[in-house]
Amino acid sequence: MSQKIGSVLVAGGGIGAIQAALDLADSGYYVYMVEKAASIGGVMAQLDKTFPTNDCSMCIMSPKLVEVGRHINIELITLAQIEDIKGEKGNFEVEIFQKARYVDIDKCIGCGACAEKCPKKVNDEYNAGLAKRKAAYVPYPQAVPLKYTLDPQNCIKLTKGKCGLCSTVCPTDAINYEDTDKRFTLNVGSVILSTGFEAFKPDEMPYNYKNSPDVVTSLEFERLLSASGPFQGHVVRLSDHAEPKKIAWLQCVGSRDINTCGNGYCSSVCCMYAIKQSIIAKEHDPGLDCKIFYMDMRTYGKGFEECYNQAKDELGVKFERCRVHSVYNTGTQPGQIIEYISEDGVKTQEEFDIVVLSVGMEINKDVQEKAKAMGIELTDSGFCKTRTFAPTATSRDGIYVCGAFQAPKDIPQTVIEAGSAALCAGADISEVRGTLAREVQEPVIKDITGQRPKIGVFVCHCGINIGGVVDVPAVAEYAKTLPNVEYAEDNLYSCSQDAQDAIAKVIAEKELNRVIVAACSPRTHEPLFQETLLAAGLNKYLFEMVNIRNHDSWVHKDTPEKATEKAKDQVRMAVAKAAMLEPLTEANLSINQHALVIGGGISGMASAKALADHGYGVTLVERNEKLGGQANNLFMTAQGENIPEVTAQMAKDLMANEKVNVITSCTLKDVEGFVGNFKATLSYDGKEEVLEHGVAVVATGGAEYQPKEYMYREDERVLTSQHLDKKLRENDPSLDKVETAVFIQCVGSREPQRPYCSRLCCTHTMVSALELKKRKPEMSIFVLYRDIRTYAEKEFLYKEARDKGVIFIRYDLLNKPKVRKGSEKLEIEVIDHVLKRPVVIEADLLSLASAIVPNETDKISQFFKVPVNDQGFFVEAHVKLAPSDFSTDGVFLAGLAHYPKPIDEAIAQAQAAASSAVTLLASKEIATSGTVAWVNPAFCSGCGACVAVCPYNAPSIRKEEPYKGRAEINPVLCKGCGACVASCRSGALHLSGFDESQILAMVEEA
Amino acid sequence: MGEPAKIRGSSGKLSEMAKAMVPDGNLNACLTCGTCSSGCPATGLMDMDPRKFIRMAVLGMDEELERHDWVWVCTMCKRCYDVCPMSINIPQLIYEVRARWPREERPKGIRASCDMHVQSNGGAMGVPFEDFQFTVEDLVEECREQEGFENLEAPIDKEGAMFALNQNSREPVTEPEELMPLWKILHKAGADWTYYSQMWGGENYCMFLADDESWEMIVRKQVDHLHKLGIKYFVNTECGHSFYAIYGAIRRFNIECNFEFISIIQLYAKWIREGKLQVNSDWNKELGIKFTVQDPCNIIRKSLREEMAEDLRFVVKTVVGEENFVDMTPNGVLNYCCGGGGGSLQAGYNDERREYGKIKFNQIQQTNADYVITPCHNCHAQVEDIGHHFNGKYHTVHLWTIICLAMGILGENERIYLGEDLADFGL
Amino acid sequence: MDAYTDKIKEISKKILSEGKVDVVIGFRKGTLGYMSEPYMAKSEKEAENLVFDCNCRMNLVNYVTNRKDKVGIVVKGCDSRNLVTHIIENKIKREQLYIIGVPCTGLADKKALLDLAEGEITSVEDDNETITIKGDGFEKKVAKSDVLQSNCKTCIKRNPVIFDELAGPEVAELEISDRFADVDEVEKMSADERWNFFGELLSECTRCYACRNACPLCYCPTCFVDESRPQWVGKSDNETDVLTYHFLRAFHDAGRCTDCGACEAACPMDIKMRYFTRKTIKDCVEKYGSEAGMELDKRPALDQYKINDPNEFIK
Amino acid sequence: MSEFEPKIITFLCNWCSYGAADLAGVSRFQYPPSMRVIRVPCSGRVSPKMILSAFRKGADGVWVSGCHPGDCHYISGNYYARRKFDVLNEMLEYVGIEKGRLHFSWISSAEGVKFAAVAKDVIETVTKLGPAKKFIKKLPEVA
Repeated sequence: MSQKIGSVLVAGGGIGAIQAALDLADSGYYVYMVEKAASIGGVMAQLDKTFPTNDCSMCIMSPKLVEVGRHINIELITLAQIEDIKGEKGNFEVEIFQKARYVDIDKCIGCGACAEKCPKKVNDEYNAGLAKRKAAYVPYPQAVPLKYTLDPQNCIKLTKGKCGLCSTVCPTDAINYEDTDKRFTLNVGSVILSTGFEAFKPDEMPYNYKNSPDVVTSLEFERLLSASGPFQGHVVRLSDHAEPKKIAWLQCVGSRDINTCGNGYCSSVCCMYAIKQSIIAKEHDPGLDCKIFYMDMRTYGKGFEECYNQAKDELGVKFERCRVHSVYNTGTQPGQIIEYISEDGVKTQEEFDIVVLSVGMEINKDVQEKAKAMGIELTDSGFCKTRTFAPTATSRDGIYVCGAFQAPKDIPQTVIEAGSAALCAGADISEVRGTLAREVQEPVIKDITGQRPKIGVFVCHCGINIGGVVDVPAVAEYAKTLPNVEYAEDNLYSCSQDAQDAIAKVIAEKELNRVIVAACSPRTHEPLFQETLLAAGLNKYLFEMVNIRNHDSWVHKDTPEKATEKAKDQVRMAVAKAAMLEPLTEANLSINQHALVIGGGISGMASAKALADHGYGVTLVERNEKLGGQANNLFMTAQGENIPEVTAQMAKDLMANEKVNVITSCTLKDVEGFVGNFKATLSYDGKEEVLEHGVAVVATGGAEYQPKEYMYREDERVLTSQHLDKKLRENDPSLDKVETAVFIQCVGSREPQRPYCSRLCCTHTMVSALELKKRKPEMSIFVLYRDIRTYAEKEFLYKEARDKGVIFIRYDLLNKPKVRKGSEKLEIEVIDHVLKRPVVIEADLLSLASAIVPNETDKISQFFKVPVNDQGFFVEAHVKLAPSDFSTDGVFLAGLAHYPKPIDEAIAQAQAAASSAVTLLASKEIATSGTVAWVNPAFCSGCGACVAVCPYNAPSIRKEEPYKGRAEINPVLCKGCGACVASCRSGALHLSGFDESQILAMVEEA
Repeated sequence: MGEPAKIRGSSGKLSEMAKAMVPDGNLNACLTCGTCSSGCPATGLMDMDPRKFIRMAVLGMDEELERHDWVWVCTMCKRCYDVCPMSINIPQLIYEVRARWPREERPKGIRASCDMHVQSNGGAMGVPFEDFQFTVEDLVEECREQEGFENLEAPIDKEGAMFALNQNSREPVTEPEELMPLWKILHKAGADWTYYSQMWGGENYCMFLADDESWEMIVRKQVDHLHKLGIKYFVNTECGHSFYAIYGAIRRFNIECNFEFISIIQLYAKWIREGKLQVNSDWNKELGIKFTVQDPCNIIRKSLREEMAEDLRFVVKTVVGEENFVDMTPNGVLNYCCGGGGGSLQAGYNDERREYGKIKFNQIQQTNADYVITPCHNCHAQVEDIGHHFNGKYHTVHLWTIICLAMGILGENERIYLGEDLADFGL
Repeated sequence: MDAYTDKIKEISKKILSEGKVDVVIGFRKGTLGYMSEPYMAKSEKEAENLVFDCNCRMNLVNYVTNRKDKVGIVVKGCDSRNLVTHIIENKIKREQLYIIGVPCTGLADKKALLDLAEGEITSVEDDNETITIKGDGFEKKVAKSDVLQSNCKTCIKRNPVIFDELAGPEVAELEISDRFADVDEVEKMSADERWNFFGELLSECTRCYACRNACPLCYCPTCFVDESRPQWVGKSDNETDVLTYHFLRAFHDAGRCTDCGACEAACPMDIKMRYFTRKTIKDCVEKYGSEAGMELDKRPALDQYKINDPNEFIK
Repeated sequence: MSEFEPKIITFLCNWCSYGAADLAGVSRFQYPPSMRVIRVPCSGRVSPKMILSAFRKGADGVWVSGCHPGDCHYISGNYYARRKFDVLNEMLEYVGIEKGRLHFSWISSAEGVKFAAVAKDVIETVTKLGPAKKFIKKLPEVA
């Protein structure tokens, strides 16, 4: 066996790849991130808002982008693709082909002079072709790396040998026309494929897309909606830039269609994004008429159904259940005509200003072919094949997959899988964890206590970016006149390596103990300068940055004198603050290396195993006698695995795992402490025991709702899905006698009292119905449904069920099926949705797809201070980007306790939760940030306002002396937002780095 | 809503039959998405639409369906099938249901035409070959009297000819002078062509009747005969269903051919491109008469698709001038059937046929065209009929008429479909 | 309200004797006939001194702040709401309290009484309908509604929201049609008029902090005006500093103030500082539907939020 | 037009509005140079004291900008801030500060355009009001 390598290659640069890379890099592995484009970000970077909460996509993503860009253990390889993978699990050789950038990434400072001068305009992919960019470009302003690229297809110099303007204006001589494509090999231990999807191209569809600019894809519309898009978020009809009055969305374009596009699967996300887009469009213009044409409304995720209901019932978005035949416009008129058949069967013609095609997801053909060539099995639709119980493992050992390459999915599911893939990729090489990851060298920091402030001010020209407008030398001269300023100078580029070295030298020579750089944005450059301070032996918090570029020279070009005034003012304000800066310490707190997993169902077991695979000790507590949870009651997965059998094997393996202590019939009595240092009181075998642990995974699961409707418990032929599973599992002879079986969907779900969709019941019903058909092909089977929600490739089960003769009849909430006892059989009456005629089915079996409800969550919620939603499901830290985390540090979430989900997704989430836990455990210590709140207890009144407003449970009221009854802040939990400080009436709370005194000093000098 | 119907699952005979007989015929696959009915001009007629039809079959409501008159109103234009996400061949299902009607109860107009065709061994109008031959010979004489056509020929059964022409019997029987423009075009293009004697009529009502046996027999006779003649191209003239009768039969009945089967429109386009047919739109520069064109479903959506639609537009634009051409929307493969297809002109459901045609009529009205060019007999008849019925002001013409008009070779007697504005033009 | 006195005594004696409390905080007759004063009864005997009448203007909740012992306390509706806020804000635990609730029919306005009096007032009697003012050589009867303290006219909760025992049957709550008429009046003025109005209002303020001292909400160890690091509000009677004091004090009470009127009653200069606090009450009610101290599990308005809170003022 | 150029103390949350100001710069959207920017971690960090101080100091206008509701980097900071700001804003107007001196906005880091537009709007409004005269603590003249 070859030697294992402690690094991982992550292919792709979208949110999945980012999450996987961060998880791995934070747990002690070196990560190569290989991205095809010039910068990372993927499709999420193009989105305006994200459903169902309408968060700004870029806002929530950009901190992650920056984190990747700065991570010491992530190496970004952009403009690159995998050519081949040789070797085996633990030791792969990956051949990489990297295209030339023609810009020296080390020299480029991202000033944009090249793009400004570049004469060649081309279609801007980031804006879905709706705007132009230059041939010298960064894909978008927040791009990571923020390094320019010459587009060789369009650059005049590279195509025709002329021009060369960019090279003449580049201040750092970064342009290199001689750059060449490269091939090289990377030696890694594991590989994760997160290559994402391509949006379906609707050119050949009968929707007038090719002919009219007013028919746009959803991605194009996303750019239209986006504030950073070509129309600054002002939605216009592209043909004449008029404001639209009516917009239509056509669903399933490039999905659920084996005829015109050949994509039989459901793309999983389009229903929600169409709703989101319609809501946002209506926000822009409340008078806008929005209509969504759809087949089945697939709002199956957490908060989705509520969002759908809100759009429909409160915001007036119209929903038309019809797939339209075609779209056309008449001659020279801009309006797009859609013909459809209304719900009551009337052929209708309606004109819209804009038609949005909700295009589905496809896997790039090239990616498909390469994957196949590397021995990675794909489904017929070109997605990466995985198995239920190993949801992110590809067919090739040691290579994992996450995101849309596995199946069409949304961001949270992608992030979950990224965690799962990272967990597995790391577990394969956990013995060599830390062998390749680099560690930050701890510099020697000078003690400045007792010293009077000696401030150094460095004012940057940024070439002509600042210097062209602001009188930089004058600002530097002015700085010298300010109190406490010991030294001031101007630099051409403060961020250049030589300037950094010079600053460090000056700090030493002049014995500076506070540093101010007046240059660009602290959001991008503060860490860089802080490193310079560290190199010079200064605490990094003794730094203040003044943004005289983005906030000054760039936006006040025409008033250079006033811009200079502003720069002086801002420098004066910074000097006032800097004089009050204190060195801040980042306290280290050791993390108990043991994990507690609460719940012994599939999710809990998978989490426990995942943690043990990484070498951590785990205690798994289960309240029942037996492990397995709901899985014990099920029969078969969509892929045909016998669930109880696999579950039993999982349980057996776990019991045998020496890293895992399984305690059944156990209840949790109490939990104290916080991240890294929890103490849980366990009660079992008639005794109580205190377990110390550093992290906890909450996997308390859910159960089947016990229906009160449809004669359940009144007639033994009426079963729930799980009850039918039992009969199937036990080969119950009564099933052989069934001539007609009926399934009713949404029993207890999507009702006013339980508005969410239970997500898995449609698929469950398909599997059960197909099994019945397999056992007895002549059996008549009817499924009474509201919307079929067999998302992604589960759609093929729906198709197969139809093909095999299962008949689907849709009902609505106002006309639910009626069940009664007939003379011999059960009689089920329902109105056929096409014929609008009542029909009666005489059945021998009625299976109710009953809702999934969460198990009791109150206690856990109290113990860990984690929130629960109206329906009793736990609320994750962030719907999109932290779906398996809690906002309480050190506590993680998986399985049905989060939301109903099928087994593969539960396992993925369990592994993702474990992955998050591993990143914490692997760091062994939590370094608190310097920027945290603290309490001056003498001033504290103990009113608890701070406790109330903090979402992270950082403040608490001291229970013991000294200062009993006064507040204290746990710096480990504090994120430094300052909400508590602003809420404190008595002046007891302070925020280091942004203290009231410091800010008031700035105000005073403004 | 009435009494609830008891339904059984997957036991409907029609549904089972469709699975066995119709390629793409698993009706169960239907998503009830409504795409078909959204795009179907027959939706709502007789309270039926394609989705409903399939649904009833799926639910086993065979009794109601088997004798539903709607099957004769549907023109099998395939606008539904073209975009059905589950690729369910609804028109073919309609055909199979037509076939399940007792033959004697199928619409008399269609049945009689089929019977006539079979009996006469010629065409649907029952005219024997001899009469056809006489008409042709007689007209050739008349034609040769015109300047420039002294050497015009219209041979029948000429062995080894490059092209064999599939002539709808309507012209020779009811308006023989309409034959001449086509001949002139062929002559001008220098084509080596021939008619043929066996089953000489191009039409095929047996197809509409869903009489597989007769449909196949007619086409096989034609094909066998053409094989004997040794022609290279079998050319369908300006008629949609006659095109599809052969195009479809070759596929449905696996008829082997050693010639290529094409449409005359392809030849028009080819000859114009090659310069063999010298025609332009100068004549209409000042007149500015507006033309639109009807895309026959049978030769466009159902068979030759976009390429054919482009060829057709190329020819029309060349002849009438791009600026004087106004397209209908939608058009090409998405075009609406005029309502004259599928045998509906003979089926006897005239009210429904006209209501169906109302969509086409409105489409034409929207173009404001003076003339509708209909390179199809059924389209021609239907478009003309709905024009009269709904008081349209347009004229309906064959493409050959306009080509000849543009070339300045349209004879005095060859203008029955032209309006007053062009009645004497260029004479 | 004089009728409550006996019941208060009775309850107080009982809980003191049973050891349920270490002290009962209530009122006793003051040296001036029109002012009752806070009193801490530590024994059954001392409980005899307890009274309740329309001169009990101090908010007794002020006296329970941070107490460690067991306390009996006499509270009106408004005070009880302060008690709720006190419990929420960890100033006292519910278990420490035995609450004697007074269904209140309103206090008499001190100034109104003095205006009516024709000499030194020796006693003020209140039968809930009529107030009888007695003094040397005079006795005057006046309808209680005519001499109500202004905050009592717009009282929304006369009955205590929490109590262990009531000193009498609950009284009907007031029906108020125009609760914030005073604030509305000011809001109708122009910006400059308002500026001048408040300048006038505060012109007499000497920053004696009687208002702060009377307020149960002002329990900070160090008030913001006394902070020194940084000292951002001057301690002088500079008009901006005076305004800052009243302004920010009111802001600090936003969502917590029950309009008990103790501040104004305590002011030696008769400054109507409730113009400030009542504005915050109005906004918290109108914007967030939040009344201070009504429920033990609802923190003050500014410690909470709703996703759909008013957003129109934000661009 | 008057010569008056207001000084507007601007508190921008680090994650959204400061980013928006950065983006406005990247996009070279021009607006007048009246703002003096103070970066804060979150709009929830902005205390009434800071805003009062700015007015007391003589600022002609104050502008506070944070993340859109739901976008807060710290989950809920801006929701609490919103209540504080609303009540404070009401009170300031109530005591006679002219409407239009104090501004609040939600601007996401992707909304460079909005940032520039709001900046212009704030400056224009404050300029129209003229120099601040109220709530200013006049310091004794330094000799």
